[in-house]
Amino acid sequence: ETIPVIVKDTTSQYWQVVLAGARQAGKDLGVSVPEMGAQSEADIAGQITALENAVASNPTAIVIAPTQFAALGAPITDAAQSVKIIGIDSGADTDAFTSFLTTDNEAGGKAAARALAAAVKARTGKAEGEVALITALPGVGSLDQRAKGFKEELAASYPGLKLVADKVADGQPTTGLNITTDLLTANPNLVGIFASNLPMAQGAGQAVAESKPKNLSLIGFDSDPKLVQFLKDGALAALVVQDPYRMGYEGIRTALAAAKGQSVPKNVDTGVTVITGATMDTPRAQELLNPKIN
Amino acid sequence: MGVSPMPGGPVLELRAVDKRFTGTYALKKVDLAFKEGEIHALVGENGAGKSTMIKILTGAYVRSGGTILWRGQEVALDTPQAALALGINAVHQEVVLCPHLRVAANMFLGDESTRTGLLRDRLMQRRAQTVLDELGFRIDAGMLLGDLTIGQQQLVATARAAMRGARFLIFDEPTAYLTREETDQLFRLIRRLHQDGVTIVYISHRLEEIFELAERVSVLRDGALVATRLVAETSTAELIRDMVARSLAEIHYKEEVPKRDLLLEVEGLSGPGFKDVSLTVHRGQVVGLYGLIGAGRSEFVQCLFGRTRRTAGKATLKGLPFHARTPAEAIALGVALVPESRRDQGLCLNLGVGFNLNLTIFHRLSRLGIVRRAAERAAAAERMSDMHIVAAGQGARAATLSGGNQQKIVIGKWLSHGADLYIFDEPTVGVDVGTKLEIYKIFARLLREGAGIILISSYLPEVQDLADELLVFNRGRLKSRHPARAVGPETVLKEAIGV
Amino acid sequence: MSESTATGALAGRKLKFGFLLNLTLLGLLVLLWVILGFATENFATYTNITNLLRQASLWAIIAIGQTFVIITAGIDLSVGAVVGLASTVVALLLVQGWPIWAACLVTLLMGVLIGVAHGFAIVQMRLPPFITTLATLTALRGIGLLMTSGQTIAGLPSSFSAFSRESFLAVPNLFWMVLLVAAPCYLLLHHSRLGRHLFAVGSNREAARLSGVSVGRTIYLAYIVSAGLAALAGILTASRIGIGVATTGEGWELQSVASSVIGGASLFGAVGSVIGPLLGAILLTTINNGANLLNVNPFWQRIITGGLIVIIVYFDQLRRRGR
Amino acid sequence: MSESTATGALAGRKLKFGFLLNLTLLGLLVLLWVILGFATENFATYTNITNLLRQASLWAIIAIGQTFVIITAGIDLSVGAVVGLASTVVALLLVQGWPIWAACLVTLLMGVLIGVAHGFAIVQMRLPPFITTLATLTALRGIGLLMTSGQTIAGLPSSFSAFSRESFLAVPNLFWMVLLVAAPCYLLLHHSRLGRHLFAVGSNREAARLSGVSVGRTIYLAYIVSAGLAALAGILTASRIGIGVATTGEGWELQSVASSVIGGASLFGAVGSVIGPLLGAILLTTINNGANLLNVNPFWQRIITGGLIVIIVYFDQLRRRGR
Ligand SMILES: Nc1ncnc2c1ncn2[C@@H]1O[C@H](COP(=O)(O)OP(=O)(O)OP(=O)(O)O)[C@@H](O)[C@H]1O
Ligand SMILES: Nc1ncnc2c1ncn2[C@@H]1O[C@H](COP(=O)(O)OP(=O)(O)OP(=O)(O)O)[C@@H](O)[C@H]1O
Ligand SMILES: [Mg+2]
Ligand SMILES: [Mg+2]
Repeated sequence: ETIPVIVKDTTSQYWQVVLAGARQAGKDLGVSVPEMGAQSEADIAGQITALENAVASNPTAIVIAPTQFAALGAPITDAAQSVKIIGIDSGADTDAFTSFLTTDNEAGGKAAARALAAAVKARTGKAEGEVALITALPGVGSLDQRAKGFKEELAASYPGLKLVADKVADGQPTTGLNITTDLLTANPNLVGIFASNLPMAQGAGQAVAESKPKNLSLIGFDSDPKLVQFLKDGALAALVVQDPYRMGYEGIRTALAAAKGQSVPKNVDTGVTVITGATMDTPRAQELLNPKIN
Repeated sequence: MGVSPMPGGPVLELRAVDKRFTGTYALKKVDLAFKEGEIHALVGENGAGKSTMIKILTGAYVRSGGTILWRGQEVALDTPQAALALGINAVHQEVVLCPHLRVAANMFLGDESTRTGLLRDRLMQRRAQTVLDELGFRIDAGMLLGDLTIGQQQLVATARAAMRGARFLIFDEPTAYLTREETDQLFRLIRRLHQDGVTIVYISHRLEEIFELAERVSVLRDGALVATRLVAETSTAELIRDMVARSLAEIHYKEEVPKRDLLLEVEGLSGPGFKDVSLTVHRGQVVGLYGLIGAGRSEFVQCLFGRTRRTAGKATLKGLPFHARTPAEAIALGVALVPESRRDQGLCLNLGVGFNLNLTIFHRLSRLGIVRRAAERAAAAERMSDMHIVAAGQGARAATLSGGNQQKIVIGKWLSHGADLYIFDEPTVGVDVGTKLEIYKIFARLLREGAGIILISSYLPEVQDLADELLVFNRGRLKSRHPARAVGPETVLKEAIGV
Repeated sequence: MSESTATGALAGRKLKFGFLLNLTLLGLLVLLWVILGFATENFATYTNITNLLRQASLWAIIAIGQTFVIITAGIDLSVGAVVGLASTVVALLLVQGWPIWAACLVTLLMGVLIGVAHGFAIVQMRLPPFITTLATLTALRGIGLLMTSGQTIAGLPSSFSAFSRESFLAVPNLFWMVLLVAAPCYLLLHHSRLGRHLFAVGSNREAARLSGVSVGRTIYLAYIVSAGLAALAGILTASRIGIGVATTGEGWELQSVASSVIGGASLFGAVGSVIGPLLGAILLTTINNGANLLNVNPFWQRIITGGLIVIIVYFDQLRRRGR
Repeated sequence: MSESTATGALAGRKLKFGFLLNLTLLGLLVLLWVILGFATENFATYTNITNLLRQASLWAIIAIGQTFVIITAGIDLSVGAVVGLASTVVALLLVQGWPIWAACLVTLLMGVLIGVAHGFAIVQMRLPPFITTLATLTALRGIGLLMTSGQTIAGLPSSFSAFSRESFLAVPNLFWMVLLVAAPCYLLLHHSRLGRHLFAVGSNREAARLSGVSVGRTIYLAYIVSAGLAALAGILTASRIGIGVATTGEGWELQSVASSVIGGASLFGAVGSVIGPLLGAILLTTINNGANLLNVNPFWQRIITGGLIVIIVYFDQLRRRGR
């Protein structure tokens, strides 16, 4: 039995954790799990290609994390006519998913805004001042949703926090680093930055660790050992983390169950968790921060 | 054959040397011995294999078969380094130097002088300048090679070969772009090297030069060695017979065509490199331009042809004002230019012979923008046989042709196109005697058909023979004009050099 | 252009390599297909082959345009950005209710204008093609992102998206588009006067100019074809992914140059064909497709792709050199 | 090739443009700095200038290496991938407890070996540089990802990361590295035999060969310098971001070529310098830095970058043509 898992970008840490979960599920359940995906989250056509290739190989079921909501809709609907499709991580414009396990990225952005406000308040006494947002790449669905959630929550609940810079980089941690140093130079009064994915948090964290601005709180999204270190050192105020490992694992398990005709839940929210320096030593936080990868 | 060289014994010996290119033999079982210290001339028609032999001797090509002996020892001679190590140097037919480097850097290329690993540029420049000055070549060693005219580049190549202290020096048509003055300087150089005991191989299509310089002469035909003769015991006629296996009545050929109505009138034209030039060309007339290297002849005709901007003066062609801003305009008005540098300005080297020949007439060969293959082939085939262009076929890349055959293509494409005024800038450079005759006949044909010709040549006998009127250029200005055959070479030379 | 094969002399060598040397790129491609057909269950199925053709189509179209530019000894790094911009423009127009034909026409026209701008910078301002098109690559992406505020444009008419999913006579529409493009391009490049001039300009600009070729116009033509075809590829991309995204087509510039060079074009100009980039694009797609079907680890997939490119181009060069 | 200056005739024109034409790239850069100094509060601060230099350093180092290759009429598309691979390799070694000097040495050696591999493919196998380095670009990324399973490598010794943060004599260490690289590269390129041969090979390969220049060795040298410097940039990147990431340096290949060409190098070979790419890299960085300080919308930023590149190269070309 074969259940391919198609992720958005095989080269990023986050998706490697998803794949690790899927791999473990494959081992536990005795199915083969080919790992596929595009080479950048912006490569929509590449993911459609991967999906078509997966369908062509006559699999038992397919697990996919759609790169883009509208674009993957029709291809998934098409594919679902011949094989059961399980969606993970992000949505697509289709009702053909047999089951759907996601992080709500908009909710993630909102959680980040709340975490930022709390951190700013803890540091300066009030949730007020200038804040900035750094997005890794333009045109990536999940990042756009995080940005949207973040801005909405700021506007709705924290009128004192003013978004003064909304930057879009090129996906490179070095660019995240450069943008952050420039932001700190241009806006000495900055109290908060939200770096909305892993490479941006890596770069921004490094810049903050270097210059140690007094009043700045930095919020990252997703995690790796470096960010955990930053969290420990206080360069990062908080991390918003998803549960990619579980998404991968449950994706495969659900797919197998669905293929065998068992009934599976239509929607599962795998949720986001905010982890701060204070909460990082709890067992759940440790599980999320240090997923076992093989 | 002794191990130690006898004076006058063979220094370099080819035994059954072959060179094959895809499909064709460029050299066939050539046996030839060059004696220590002699001046040995090599002659033959275009494509006979002269340059190929030189390239084998300098390690530029690897031979396909046969052996080469250097002072009796068999040598591999498979890389340029191997040849240079033996002291074999050459001035190649096509200038092979680096246009982006300075003259001095080119002269020292591969043999740079350094101290603690760093280049001694000033020293090299001084030395290079000294050599150039000693040879009487008026070239600044600090110039970029690419800024020199092709003739000057040829002089740099010559100076470089002389400077390298070679023991075996090859000149492949060194005088092709040189005027009599520079040719004399070159000959003085060659004689001096000869006295120093350097063995010299000299290739030229100008047979009188061979009689002036060489001791022995070898004739190649179709890649095979036909004969080696003592210069003192042979004649032009005999050499030509060896080369072409038929006898040519005459080398210089001029048909008297009556001068007709006025075709081109230029008044006070100035542009980059020349100033205040006035002349007239009539239909049926050849106007010859003579001058030293850098005298401004090429610059003048290129400006006329719309390649460069004119800064003053006016011209009329066929009675109408003539001011071409691009070559395309000049061509449309009935002017054709055969440029002096076939590699840089004349040929698409990595495209086919047929393509190059048809480049000017694709509009005629096409219907509704689509080129008719059959017409294309037919036109190229006709031109190739008309001009006796030797090539592996229409598809053979122009780069693979011998120098003379390349020149025929550059001329051929304009014959296909047709024009009222033809400008030939050094048209017979690197062209063998037979072909030269053909080109002269072409001139006559064009004149009879009512065209006018401007002929630039650094080969004074040629201009004097062919031109009706001879204009002498000196440092960018028109110095004098004569009825061509009414003036002595000494006068012309003096005017060309005159300060 | 073509070089004849050596005769006789190298027979010993030929025997050893003979079977490989006579393979052209097409041969290598077929070989790869046969191997994949045997190695995997699903390669040689109708679904997979149509998928493969669909995937190759977009790359093939821009690679053909790129080849026109490369033949003039230039390079067009903006094709990927033009794809992205065209996909946004056509999507924006369609969403605003323009009829499909009009939206496509306007988008193609935009492509042509971009080509004209390239021509102007290269011919009139005498900028190097590499810098010109690198600058437009950057700027056009910015324009696309600005027009959409970085958002994707969804809600295209379903008939528009359906086009790229459907087939005609069992061949995917997208591949029909390739053929529709390749045929006139073939005529233009190999059988027309303008095509001859492209080669002449690429081989020796000065000689071409002195022979009366309008060098400027020829260069304009090359960049217009390239940008126009990239715009077409952008429209088809929008149809294929059902949305307009300004960032789509990232990295396609290098892919298209690679397809073209694998297909035998030389970056020094005057060497290239229409069939070459087509085969090059199919080859690159086949490598991806095969690796997916063979379930090769995506990291290994890159290593293998790199290796295969080297090997294939090496053998193709050997053949070309005719020894 | 190069064109000599016209005298007299164009005087009128000269007067009009005179003040612009005498500006070199350096002049344009200074102009940009002055404008930014007035337009923003923070540009002309010590912190910002050191930041800017730090940011420019990595690009400058690979751009210098790229220039060596470009001078031989080649191109090295793999530099970005080498940066990524080197950052992973040095990080992996450091995490395993190797001393810093040993880890750096091994990584640099790896860079040299990559250069040798490029030389082999280009000289011995006679593959086009574009294809060769595109293939290694793909493959090296794969190798880096494979070595790390796509993970980032954290936990580098703090003294290693500190290096790129610190300054010496008020100049950031990273920029000292640039100077440390530029000085020998300058000597090598402009004052050594090998450098002379690089230009000769790029200008006329056949002429160089016939003059006894070892063309193969010269080409090896260029690619070794390029890959070696890219590996150095990779080490410095790891130090700067404090982690090893196989995908870092993506797109830097085009940035480095752009820096080099903006700095006056020609992709047709034989034209280029060491100072050129340095200025080119600083220029590109200044544009980014300035846009960030001015808080320009990131999409506009791309458009402005594209526009500025065209304008600057245009004026630089005007000056170069000397009219
Ligand atoms: N690289 C090559 N590839 C294929 N054929 C070649 C190549 N070089 C030379 N030839 C062929 O070899 C033959 C001899 O050419 P070569 O240049 O030696 O003639 P040549 O005697 O020097 O003539 P010319 O007087 O015109 O310079 C010609 O037929 C030419 O086409
Ligand atoms: N663009 C230019 N601006 C100013 N002077 C130039 C320019 N191009 C060439 N020259 C100079 O003009 C002079 C005339 O060169 P030209 O090539 O016309 O001479 P020529 O008489 O044809 O000699 P040759 O036998 O070398 O062809 C040379 O000294 C050359 O350096
Ligand atoms: Mg010859
Ligand atoms: Mg001349």
